Amino acid sequence: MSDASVPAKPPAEFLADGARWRWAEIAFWLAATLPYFVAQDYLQLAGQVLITGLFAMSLDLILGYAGVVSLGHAAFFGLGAYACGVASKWGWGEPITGLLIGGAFAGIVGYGASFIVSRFKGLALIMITLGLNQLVAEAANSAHGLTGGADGLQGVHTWDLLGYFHFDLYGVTAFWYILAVVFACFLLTRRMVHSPFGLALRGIRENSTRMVAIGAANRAHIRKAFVIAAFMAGVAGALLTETTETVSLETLSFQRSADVLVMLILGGVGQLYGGVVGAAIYMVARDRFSDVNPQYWYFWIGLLLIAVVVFLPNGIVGGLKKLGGYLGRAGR
Amino acid sequence: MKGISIAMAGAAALAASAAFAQTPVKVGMIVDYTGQFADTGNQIDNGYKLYVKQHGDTVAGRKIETIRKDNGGMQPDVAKRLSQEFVVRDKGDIIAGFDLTPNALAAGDVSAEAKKFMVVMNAATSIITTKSPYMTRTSSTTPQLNGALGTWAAKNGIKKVYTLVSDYGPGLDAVAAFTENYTAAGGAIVGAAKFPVATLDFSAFIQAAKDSNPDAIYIWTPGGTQPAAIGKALAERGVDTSKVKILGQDELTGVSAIASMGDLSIGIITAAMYDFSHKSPMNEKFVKDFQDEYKRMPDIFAIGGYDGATAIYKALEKTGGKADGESLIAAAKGMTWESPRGTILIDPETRDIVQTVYIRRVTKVDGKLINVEFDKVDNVKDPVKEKMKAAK
Amino acid sequence: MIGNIIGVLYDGFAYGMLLFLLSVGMSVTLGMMNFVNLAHCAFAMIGGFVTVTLINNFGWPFLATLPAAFAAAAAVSVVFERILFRRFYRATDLDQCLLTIGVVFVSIAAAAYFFGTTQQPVRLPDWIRGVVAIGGHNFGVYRFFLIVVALAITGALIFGVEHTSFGARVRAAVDNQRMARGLGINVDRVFALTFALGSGLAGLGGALAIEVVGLDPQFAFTYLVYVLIVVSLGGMGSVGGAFAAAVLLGVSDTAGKYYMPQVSAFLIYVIVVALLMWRPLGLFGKRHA
Amino acid sequence: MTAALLAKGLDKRFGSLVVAGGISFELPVGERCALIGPNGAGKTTLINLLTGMLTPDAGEIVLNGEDISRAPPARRVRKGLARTFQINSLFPKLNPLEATTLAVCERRGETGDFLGRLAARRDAVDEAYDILKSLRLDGVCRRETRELAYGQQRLLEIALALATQPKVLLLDEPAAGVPKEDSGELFQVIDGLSRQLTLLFIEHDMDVVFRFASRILVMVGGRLLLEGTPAEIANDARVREVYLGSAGHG
Repeated sequence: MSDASVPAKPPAEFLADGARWRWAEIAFWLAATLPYFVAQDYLQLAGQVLITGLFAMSLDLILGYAGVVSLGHAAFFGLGAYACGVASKWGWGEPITGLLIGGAFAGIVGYGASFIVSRFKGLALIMITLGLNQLVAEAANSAHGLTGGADGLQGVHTWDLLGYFHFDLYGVTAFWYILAVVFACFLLTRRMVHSPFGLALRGIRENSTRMVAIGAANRAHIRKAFVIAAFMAGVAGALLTETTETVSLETLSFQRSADVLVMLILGGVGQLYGGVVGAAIYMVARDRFSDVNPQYWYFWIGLLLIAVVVFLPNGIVGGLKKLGGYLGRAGR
Repeated sequence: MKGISIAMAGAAALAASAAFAQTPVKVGMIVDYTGQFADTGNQIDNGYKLYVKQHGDTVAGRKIETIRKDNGGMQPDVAKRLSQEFVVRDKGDIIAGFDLTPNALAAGDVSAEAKKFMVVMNAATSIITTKSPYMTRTSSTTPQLNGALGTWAAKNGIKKVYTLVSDYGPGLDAVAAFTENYTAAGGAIVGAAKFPVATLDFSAFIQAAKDSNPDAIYIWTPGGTQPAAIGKALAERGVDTSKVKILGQDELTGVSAIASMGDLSIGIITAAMYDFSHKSPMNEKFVKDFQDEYKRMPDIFAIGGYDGATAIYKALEKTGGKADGESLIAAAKGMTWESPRGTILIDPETRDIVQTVYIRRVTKVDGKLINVEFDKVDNVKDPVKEKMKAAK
Repeated sequence: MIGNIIGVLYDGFAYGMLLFLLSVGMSVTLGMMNFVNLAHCAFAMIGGFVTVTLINNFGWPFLATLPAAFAAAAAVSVVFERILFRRFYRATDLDQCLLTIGVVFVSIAAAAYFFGTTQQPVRLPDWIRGVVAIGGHNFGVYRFFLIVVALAITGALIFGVEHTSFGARVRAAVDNQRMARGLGINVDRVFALTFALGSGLAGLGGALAIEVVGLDPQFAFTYLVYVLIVVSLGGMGSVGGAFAAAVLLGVSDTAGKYYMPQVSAFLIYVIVVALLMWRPLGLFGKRHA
Repeated sequence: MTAALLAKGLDKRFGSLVVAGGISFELPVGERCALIGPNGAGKTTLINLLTGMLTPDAGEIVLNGEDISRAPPARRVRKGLARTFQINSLFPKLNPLEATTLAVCERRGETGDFLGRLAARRDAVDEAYDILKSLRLDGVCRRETRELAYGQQRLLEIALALATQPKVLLLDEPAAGVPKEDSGELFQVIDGLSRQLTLLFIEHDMDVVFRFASRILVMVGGRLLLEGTPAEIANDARVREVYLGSAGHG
């Protein structure tokens, strides 16, 4: 197709193309419901994969779209988890408002942090986010009275969803609830990626100097993205609290920050689906490997990561897209 | 939804009991096989495996099938999922393992809801067993050991103690239990410090403790790298264990801790429920078998796993192979047996172990460093639950 | 209390020296070669396990194992560099992270498989474990040994980079690869040797660390954070910066534990955040053209 | 009538190196001013000072009567001072339409909208498209920037600057790297820009400078040597000596 044959439709339509739903996307979300129909035994795993996927997606918003590398994103996941858990312990276990409590708390803290984060980049940014994360984790550890310290928060109880659906042992309610929340957050993210704001974030990632030269308020954009990402991470943390009725210091740990970064890069950065796909591949692989080999599964996961870098430099989603491109051309 | 799920669980249990003669009893071993606490998890499993090896994998006509799952660290959400999956996906019967408190607490919910027998083999916070009425514990609780140590210290001429503990739940429980019993029996605390969980170099803490001139320094640390690092700091700061006593819980002078401390560990006094040097024919056989199998010494984690397996086998024998939570916990309550650590009893009220706490001192015997038992406190119950009972 | 300042400084300085040995190689590979090697501490771990094995299974004296630890870590790292890492010098930072984290995972599993999950016990000769009392203060001999080794290496490194032809080639290769190639410098080999040197020092650090902080398969991960802190605070690629940052971290961590145990866990991270906010490129960082 | 852009006594030094020394000049509205000087004369530095990417040690910058000396770079752009880069500084993975729309939306303050669809901003997209069309980039506006021909990327540099609706546009060697035969065409496009727009452009090709500039500033060693009309500059002995002499002509 030659560029001269650009049709006479209004230019805005050109930009609408990118935002259009693809068949592969619809298939992806339909496939996300499959655990319920074909693998009921794996609902708990599927639920936690989705939660981690949401967490990774929130990281992608700042890393993949605004180019802010954070090694401290678990701080917001954990803050959301604790806020929701503490509310539940104090007698408010309603799940949907619980999510908002978790998200809002993480978002407010994220707002404060955003003033620091938006000023730095590179290794300094990575280490500052890591440092802030560790400070939050230590604070939570010190506040035994509020958080339960290393034993984890006790007394979390989630009410029935909409007053009717009990969170059952089989994870059926939890699965559908998580899927619905994650999908809603995905829609929000997708919308955002294709909004003027999303375009500005991509601009910052691509070339922040040039953004300044077209008059963009980069820091304000980054702050906003950071707050939204913190909110979504908080929602993911709250989801974990509600569906497992546990909260521990691990939700705030450096380990979790690093894991989610690994999953996101594995799935593919800045491609909308990278987070969810990366979380799914990583966690399912971990589940299978550790089932076969509980002591040495790290070995196989390590090999998987190396293989992905060697063979799929843009992560799994990037690789699939490329593959799709080849197939598409071959089919023509 | 609730009704349905309970009915389903019930139906599953019914189906299981009808066909139990043919089907194996499934035990889900959920511990940390990887990560910071991997050694603990692996030793628990070693103890468990040894018992199964010694006694065969069939009990009361039913085969024991063990499904191993890696908790991978302090991750209660994972612990909960793994135990749910074990119950739902694997149709498991007995939830076992648990080296860490948060993980055990989270799995306790599953035990309670699914009515599954659960055997905690290490996690030591008192409240764990209150999470599920189907749960027992074959290790010890932190206050049990440290409370006993506090009483013993006050009665044995130690007048001033400086306490130094890891700044998280178990450490705080330990120092609270120690301090309470110690001061109640007339001792004085001359200083107290908490060190961060991730501390790797202890020289500054030890120096501060030494500077307060106590009769003894009480130290509590979880296992891992820390005991060895503390030992090194003690030696380096010139703490003479014949003048300033070092008191602690078993982990402080664990096998690998002593090995890396060398002679520096001589004189450290610890309270423990078990040590491989315990003198009894049963323990000697246990240690020999363990060494043959794993080329290393058993430790408190291994004994927790070993006695956990014992509890499972003996309870199944009593129920004639019935593996539902109600029957097994009923069978387990009040059960008593001879363990390598001595005779122990599952308290029918708290489902925790009632046992002897040994007071040991690291001594060189035939060129080897051993925790030599020189005193003991018999029939120790978990003090926290005693208090809870008294409060009612 | 005042008297102990000397002791705290001494201990902190020694701890800092350990951190320096572990970190300096990563600072060089990151700053000069632009390669994010998160597997750096895995190479340090190799050094540790070599020392443990040689002492416990072959009865080598401790001192003799140190060159072996250096050599083993350097050799293994150079194999990785030639086969794997070299191909990713131009990849994105994120891909480099994923690749080297993969190597860390593999190394943790391999260490657990071959050596078990237990803390590795090592008995050092008594002369090095002792304490010398000078003016009422106790000074650990081992720490003195650490300080001497680290200072000697720092001196050699600075001299090597500034005053030898190899150092000149490294600087040239790093400043401008294309021009260096034009001058007939074998850039590949220079990079490989630099990489091996950095990893070898980490291996030496790993061997020396056992006595202070122990060794188990998690080492590759546990120390990564400390190493990253030293590298970022010092400024990427700066040997002197890494030295200063390691001393700062070692002393402040030790002093924090001694004087303010209640807040010491916060202290180093407060320092990290505050220092980097003040100097984002680190104490001795230079802006890369 | 106030000047479109006024600089007064701009100073900047890095250590002992003076990169800008007491630079003062004034650009009337609609002026097409060329900034010339040998390599290292400090021309790009001057642009960086004017746009705020470097902070001057002393001096004042006034844009349409408003002192912008303290304003951060992005605010200067929003007040109407835009620039292009000597070495392409674009958004490699955005297409020209996206990139230009982004600049338009930034100017209109629409980029804060994170829930609306970009495609719904018809006015902004149309405006961006028109700019691209005027620069003959409409045909490639859906290709990723990194795939464009070099000359097209140079034009996109200008398009992005235009999208900010500048009153003063600073062009840093717009034809850098473009073959000589094409650079005339590029300057034709530049020359066709609105007469309300004030231009300051750095250029080495004296043919181009004398053809398109209405005024010329000559910089040497961080200082303004002289300014004047093309005719005055061409006949100045000093210029011949320091600039034309050293840089050669053609």
